[in-house]
Amino acid sequence: MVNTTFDVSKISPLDGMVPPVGGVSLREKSYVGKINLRGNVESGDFGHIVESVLGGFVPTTPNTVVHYGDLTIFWLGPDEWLIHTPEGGQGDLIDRLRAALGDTHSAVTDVSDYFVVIEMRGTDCRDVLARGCSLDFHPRSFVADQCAQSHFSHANVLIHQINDTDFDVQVRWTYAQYLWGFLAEAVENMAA
Amino acid sequence: MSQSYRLESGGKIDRAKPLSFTFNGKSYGGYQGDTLASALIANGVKLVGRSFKYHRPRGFLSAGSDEPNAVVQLEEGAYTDPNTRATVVELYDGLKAASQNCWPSVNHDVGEINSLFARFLPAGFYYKTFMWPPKLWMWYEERIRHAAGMGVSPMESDPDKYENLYTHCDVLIAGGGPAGLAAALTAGRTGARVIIADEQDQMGGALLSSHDEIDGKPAMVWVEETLAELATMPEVRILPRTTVTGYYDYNWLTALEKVTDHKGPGNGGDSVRQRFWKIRAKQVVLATGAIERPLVFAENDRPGIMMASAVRTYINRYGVLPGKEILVFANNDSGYLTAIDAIKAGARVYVADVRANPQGDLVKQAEALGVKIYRNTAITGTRGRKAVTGAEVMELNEDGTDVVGSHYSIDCDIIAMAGGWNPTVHLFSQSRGKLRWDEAATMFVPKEGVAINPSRSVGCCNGTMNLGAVLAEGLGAGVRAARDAGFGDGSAPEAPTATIVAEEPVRAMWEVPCHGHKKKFHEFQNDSTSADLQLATREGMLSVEHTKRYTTTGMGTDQGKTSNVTGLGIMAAAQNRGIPAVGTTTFRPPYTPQAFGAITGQNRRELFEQNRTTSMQPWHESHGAVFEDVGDWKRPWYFPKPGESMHDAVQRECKATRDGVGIMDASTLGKIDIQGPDSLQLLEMLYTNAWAKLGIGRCRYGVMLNEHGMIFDDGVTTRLGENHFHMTTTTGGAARVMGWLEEWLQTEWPDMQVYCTSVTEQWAVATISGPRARALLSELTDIDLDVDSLPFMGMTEGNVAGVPARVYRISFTGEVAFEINVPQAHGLHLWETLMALGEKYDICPYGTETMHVLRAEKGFIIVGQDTDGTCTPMDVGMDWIVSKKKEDFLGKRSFSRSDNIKGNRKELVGLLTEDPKIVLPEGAHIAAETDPKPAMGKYTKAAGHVTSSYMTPNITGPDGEGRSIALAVLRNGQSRHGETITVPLMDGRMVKALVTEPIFFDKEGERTRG
Amino acid sequence: MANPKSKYSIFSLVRNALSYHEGWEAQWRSPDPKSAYDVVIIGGGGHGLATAYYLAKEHGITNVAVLEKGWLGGGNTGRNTTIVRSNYLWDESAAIYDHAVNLWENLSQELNYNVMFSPRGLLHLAHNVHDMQEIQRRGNSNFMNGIDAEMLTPGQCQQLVPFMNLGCRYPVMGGVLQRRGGTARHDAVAWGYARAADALGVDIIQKCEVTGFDIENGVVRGVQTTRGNIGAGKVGVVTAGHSGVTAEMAGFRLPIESFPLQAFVSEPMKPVIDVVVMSNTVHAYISQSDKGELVIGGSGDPYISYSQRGCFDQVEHVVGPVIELYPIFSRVRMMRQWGGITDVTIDRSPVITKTPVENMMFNVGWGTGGFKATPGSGHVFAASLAKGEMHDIAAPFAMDRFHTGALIDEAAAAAVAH
Amino acid sequence: MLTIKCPWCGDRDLTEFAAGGEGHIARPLEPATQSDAEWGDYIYTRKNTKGIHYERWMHAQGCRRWFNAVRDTVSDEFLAFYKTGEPAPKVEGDGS
Ligand SMILES: Cc1cc2nc3c(=O)[nH]c(=O)nc-3n(C[C@H](O)[C@H](O)[C@H](O)COP(=O)(O)OP(=O)(O)OC[C@H]3O[C@@H](n4cnc5c(N)ncnc54)[C@H](O)[C@@H]3O)c2cc1C
Ligand SMILES: NC(=O)c1ccc[n+]([C@@H]2O[C@H](COP(=O)([O-])OP(=O)(O)OC[C@H]3O[C@@H](n4cnc5c(N)ncnc54)[C@H](O)[C@@H]3O)[C@@H](O)[C@H]2O)c1
Ligand SMILES: Cc1cc2nc3c(=O)[nH]c(=O)nc-3n(C[C@H](O)[C@H](O)[C@H](O)COP(=O)(O)O)c2cc1C
Ligand SMILES: [Zn+2]
Repeated sequence: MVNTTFDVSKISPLDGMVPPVGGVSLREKSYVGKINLRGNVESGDFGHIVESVLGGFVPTTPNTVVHYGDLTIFWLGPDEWLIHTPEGGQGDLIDRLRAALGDTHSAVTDVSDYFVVIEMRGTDCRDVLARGCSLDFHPRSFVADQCAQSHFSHANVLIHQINDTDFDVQVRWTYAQYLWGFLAEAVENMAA
Repeated sequence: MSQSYRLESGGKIDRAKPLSFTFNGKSYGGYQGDTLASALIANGVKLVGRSFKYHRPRGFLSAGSDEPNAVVQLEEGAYTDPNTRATVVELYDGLKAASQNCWPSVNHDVGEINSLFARFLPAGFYYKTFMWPPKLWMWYEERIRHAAGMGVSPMESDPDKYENLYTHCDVLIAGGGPAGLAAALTAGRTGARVIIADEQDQMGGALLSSHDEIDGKPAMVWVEETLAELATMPEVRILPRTTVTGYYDYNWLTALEKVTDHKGPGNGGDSVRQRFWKIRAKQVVLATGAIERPLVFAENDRPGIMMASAVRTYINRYGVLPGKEILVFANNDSGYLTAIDAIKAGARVYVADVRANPQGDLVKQAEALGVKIYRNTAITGTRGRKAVTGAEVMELNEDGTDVVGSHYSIDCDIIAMAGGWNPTVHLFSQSRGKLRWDEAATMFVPKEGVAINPSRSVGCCNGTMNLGAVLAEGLGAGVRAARDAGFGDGSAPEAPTATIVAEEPVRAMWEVPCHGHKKKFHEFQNDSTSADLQLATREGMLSVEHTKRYTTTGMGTDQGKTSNVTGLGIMAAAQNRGIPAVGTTTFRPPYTPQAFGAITGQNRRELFEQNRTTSMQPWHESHGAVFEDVGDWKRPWYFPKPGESMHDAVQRECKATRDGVGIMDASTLGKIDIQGPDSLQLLEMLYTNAWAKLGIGRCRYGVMLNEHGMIFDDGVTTRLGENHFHMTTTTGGAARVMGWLEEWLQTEWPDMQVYCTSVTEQWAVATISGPRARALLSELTDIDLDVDSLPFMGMTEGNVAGVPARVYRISFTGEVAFEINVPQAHGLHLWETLMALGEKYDICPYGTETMHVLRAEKGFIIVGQDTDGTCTPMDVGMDWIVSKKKEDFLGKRSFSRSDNIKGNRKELVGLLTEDPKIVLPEGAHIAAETDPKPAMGKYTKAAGHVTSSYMTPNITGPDGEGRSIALAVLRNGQSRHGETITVPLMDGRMVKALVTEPIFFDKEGERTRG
Repeated sequence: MANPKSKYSIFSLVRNALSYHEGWEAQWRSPDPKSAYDVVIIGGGGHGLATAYYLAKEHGITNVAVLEKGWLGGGNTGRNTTIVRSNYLWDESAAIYDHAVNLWENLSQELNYNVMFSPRGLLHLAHNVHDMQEIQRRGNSNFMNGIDAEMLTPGQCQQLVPFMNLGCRYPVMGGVLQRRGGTARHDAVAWGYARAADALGVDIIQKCEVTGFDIENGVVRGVQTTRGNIGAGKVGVVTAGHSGVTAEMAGFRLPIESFPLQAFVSEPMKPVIDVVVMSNTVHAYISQSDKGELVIGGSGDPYISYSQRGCFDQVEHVVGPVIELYPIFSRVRMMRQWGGITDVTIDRSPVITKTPVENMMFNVGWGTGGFKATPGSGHVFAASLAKGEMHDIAAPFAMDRFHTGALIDEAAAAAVAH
Repeated sequence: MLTIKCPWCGDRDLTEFAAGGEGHIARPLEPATQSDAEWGDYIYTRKNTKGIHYERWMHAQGCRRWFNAVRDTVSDEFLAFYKTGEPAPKVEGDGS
């Protein structure tokens, strides 16, 4: 007998993590939809088909981010992008992308739960990031809507600068607690 | 007055802030601004420690990080720091320090007996003796080890925190003396990002100890003004108490900042103790100054024999006059600066100068102040056991190779050595820069750097000694470095005017002659003397590197900052060649020793490395799982019930799964999503078996080989669509396989139209297994689970527990099994639902151990356990998985290499011990012969080894209870089924076992397919 | 021509002390090269010097030159972490390394030079189930080969190193101890062999870089060097980090790449750790030298380089685990850090081999772990050179194994081989 | 610490990259026709050049692309970076 009334729950690895007290606040941006998109924008129709679905062209400048409506699109590689959608929006968008792309060589993959996004807010974000990441976050080198994949100590991360001060850091699910712990300690050490 | 050597006034100490501290248990007073060294000197303490080899009494040599002698054990217990240079420890209230390398005390050190035998302990003596009788060496060694070493290791965990961080800048300046500050100023003004670091607590470098003037004002006024201007520049970072320790390639440097050391243990609040900087600089300016050289004369190691510049620093910076009667021993003019300041501070001062007839400005000034000067004079011996009390001097012959005439004595309590200067070229050399020997100045100076490490050396570290020139060089280097980093036009402002004194040339005298065989030390910490260097030469150690290692010159905690160049001079003379021909030893990081804890920074304890866990982890934890480390994952190993041992738990889990239903968290398996028209072609190359006929919604097992033909991973891949596959890998192999795919696709087969995306964490996987698995699953899905709709090795999509899922009928246990994949965020929900609904089926959660037992019953291999990187699929009995039809796949060609086809390979078999209760240890070896009582060591060729071994309740022995089973690799094993072999165990037991095929349970596989 | 040397002993030390050590002779001469030698050994590291010594001592071939481009022992012999052990997995490796340990045990007396071989025990730690399987397999393999191995519980590991943090991130699950393993003084090994070889008439020629070979019809006739051409009846190449370069000169290539390997020492301290501890999973190994420094190493840099330095991230990778396992060393300071060039084969076993060139043999590819083999390697290589046929123990390490597939894969089962 | 220029992401720290060893080694098109020696050389034998070395890197913690580089293995100076598939540039000092 099939039980149909499941009380479906979701969890995040960051549930219950204690935010640090200091110059940067940490918060999880829960359940963002995430799609990994692969294709060749240099030949064939891929770029324009995707453009028609997303409402704009995927970013082709390495390590940049564009926004179309409620979608945010990150450059990950010359033929690879990440799309953030509002919670739950990924399913529909995947369907639409796949339908539009048809036989065009491409890959559209749901990675919503593969990654977790941590929002870092506050004036000390750059200094906190410097405690684990070898990139140069100086305003002359790293600006709003720039992104970069790198490592934060042992964790692979995708770092996105939101505005003059704030950053989002995306990390694999199983590294999220480690990264949070590291960021939190950095914030607290700086505050001490 | 307790601080009887303290001057009434002067110095940069704060007399309003008295501090108290203890040394060797005795209390002393000092002031804020003192170092431990200056405070001890103020209190008349001269004897601080004992030397490494001869345990000779040693005092203070320097006033900085070049100190080889005054090395103490700082603090106690968890906070203790061995080998700490007293000259760089900022004094704080309550400081505790003690002498090292002495017993029972520094005053009465039993080890001093070595000094009596010093004659028998020349360089390298231990290579020549302690060989007979051979048995005694380990006894001698223990004595040697106890005599050696210096400080004592902490024996408790370090209570302090550290952090390390990355930073980037346009111009990094190492050294905050006049050269560095000038460079910072002009670089900073261009708007470039500048970091200036100095190891001392205050910027100013040599100016902190001098009476120089800049633009007619005291030089420190210029320093204050410069710092004030720098403070207004937002892009300039000033880092005092920060030593640039390493200069690595591509202008990547490390620096250690002492954040709270100066406050004393436990007083840093929540702050980190030290901060380790990893700096990427576009341009580097080295302004590290120069280190004064000692003179190598007879008995020059007694406490009270110091560097002249250090004496001056103690007077001018710390307000301490180290002695009442000071004999300056000089070969150049800078010793006279000390003489002048000392006589002004009230000491009686003499100078012995090895130069024939020095008449420079400073000499005259000193003479005018009443300093008695002995020209053309050498010190030929000293007096005083625990502190110097006097010196013998004699006249030098014309070429300075000998002393002549009669000697006379000078009473003194300090001898201040001024032997010339060594530019601090350490960092430059670490950057692969080449040095040039400047014969006139008798110093190594930077010659040329290398392209990948652009730097400029300025000031004393560049051999520029005159303050005006130092400032000009600094100002110029700052703007030019900024320009090369993209800021400003490189034009420098005019340099301010500064004190200029005309100096006369130095007279190099690497070894000061004397009569008789007195010890002349060039390397104080390790007790290396000029005689040792000469002995090394005599013994054929002609390379500077040999001499270094034979005499241990420069191998102490100071790395020879004071000793190396004088050592070279003595070697050059012994070998009859010039110093450049001798060359230097290699400069290596760190510039000064740095705590391991600081290098590690935050990467310790919880943050040492990630603990990867799945979304079901909260349940596992709350249900008492014991975890196993698999790569960086923590996986449930078994789920003991209260009172159960591991064995009990595993037997219960094994049985419950075969009899009912077991559940395990399989989320950690690697998962790769593969899309594109050439996906199939890719799989055909990666796997040994054929994939073309795999239908949509069907799964297939495959093994992957490297090009050596050896198995390196395995897993099940499922066809989701015409051109869409879902690949699984082992938990530990996930990243490797993903990398493997990408490498081939991007570099060898770029025309293949395939994209691979890792989805490991996207999916949480609960595997339910056992005869009641289907019934359970049917309660939470409307997917048709009927054998025909979802057969073994089939996959379907649908809702499970209310969430979209993929259900794979894959089995690693040999039971009907469903691998239920749901998005990770729903993993816990899925698991809890299964557990709740499974209650009535007696569902049993099991861990990796039970999984291993169950798969072994079925003879399924674990890559990395039953294989080891030397196994082909044929070796593990999987000929069936190797396509004979495919022309090519990765690794195929290697099968036909001569060693692979020669036969006699090890092959996977099953083993059943004669005694069913004996579980063979994994790793035990199988004897090649069947001698019933073989001796250890006899089987130089073992015939194979046990790869997996377990007790299982599911296969019964003669007594109707469970028995042991094992998998093994055995030479020609596939043709040896039915044979009995012997496994000699390390405990001496000989275990007999029957060779079987490697499958023990449900050989026909009916249960799996059911 | 032999060069009799006065014996080293406590008596000679005392005797010389009376003459203020003016009487000691050179430990080895610095001769100019002769026009030709029966055997030319290229590479004055431990292995090359040992080869020359055993050629003279055991095979009576004394017309031998060792050519060293820099200073003898200045290659990896002078920069390694000095771990000696023979508990290797495969029979072929066990045979050669144990042959070496047997020679180590009397080497000081044999050479009349105290090489400070210190069999203080070598402990391998296991940090997970896979490690446990690995050390058990290796321990059993050693047991079968007559090599001492003791399996230890975590508690027994703790007894050996009381301050070890058993419960660290990768908890210590057990260990395997080889009591006959330990350390030796690296420099003394080079010097001791050099002195003893010199005494038997071997010419040790430093600052003499081989830049090419004279090969006629596939037979080597001599070597070209920075100090002129030197004729050679036979040539033994023992050039560690530069094995690729020397092979290229001889016209062939090897399955070898040269990677930086770094190590470092702490400041000296009174004895605190009495065994050598290796930990493959977390890639760190540690011992304490007789002088008192902690001697620490880890895994190599991943790119080839001939610069005798590496990148700092490798240092960080080693320091982290050291502090995790031994938290008491957090305040202890690193005193010096350096690098060497290790010639690494795919199966982490050496290449001791005849070559396409007649009368030329190579003994290279010892990678990150050949110090411990020095006496054994020199011994079997000398025999091979003398007889023109590979010694039984050396034979499996021939370079044709990379064509036949008969690798001796020490990398396959264990992660590192130091 | 080497700085490596990913053709897409620009200068990054060595720590973001995986080293791929010698570059431009093509897998034999027909392995079956290779002798044991040829095959062995393809899998195991490397130039191991002291001097100018053509090699592969992968931006492992960045865009995950493979690319090629030319480096002097003595000075560790990178002389060129180029994308996979592009011909190797000729650099000064390369005798080969
Ligand atoms: C950091 C580090 C740690 C290590 N730790 C250990 C350890 O703990 N245990 C262990 O067993 N092993 C260890 N090893 C490995 C070990 O050091 C080496 O395997 C071993 O020392 C090699 O000895 P060798 O005599 O063959 O080579 P080397 O000592 O390197 O001698 C080779 C010599 O050949 C010379 N040469 C090269 N080319 C020419 C030429 N063209 N002409 C003339 N001369 C030439 C070189 O200058 C060099 O002196 C370590 C290595 C390193 C770098
Ligand atoms: N009469 C002489 O022969 C003579 C000799 C020496 C110095 N001087 C005078 O000394 C001054 C030299 O100025 P300068 O700026 O070249 O040198 P400096 O000695 O004034 O400054 C060098 C600074 O670098 C710091 N330092 C050294 N190594 C460091 C490292 N690795 N990390 C961080 N900091 C480090 C030192 O603590 C010091 O403060 C001039 O005034 C000069 O006249 C004269
Ligand atoms: C086992 C061992 C112990 C060492 N101990 C010391 C030491 O006590 N002091 C020191 O300065 N260097 C020590 N070194 C390092 C050497 O000084 C030197 O760095 C190393 O031999 C490499 O040579 P290089 O730096 O000249 O290239 C030691 C090296 C080894 C291999
Ligand atoms: Zn990139």
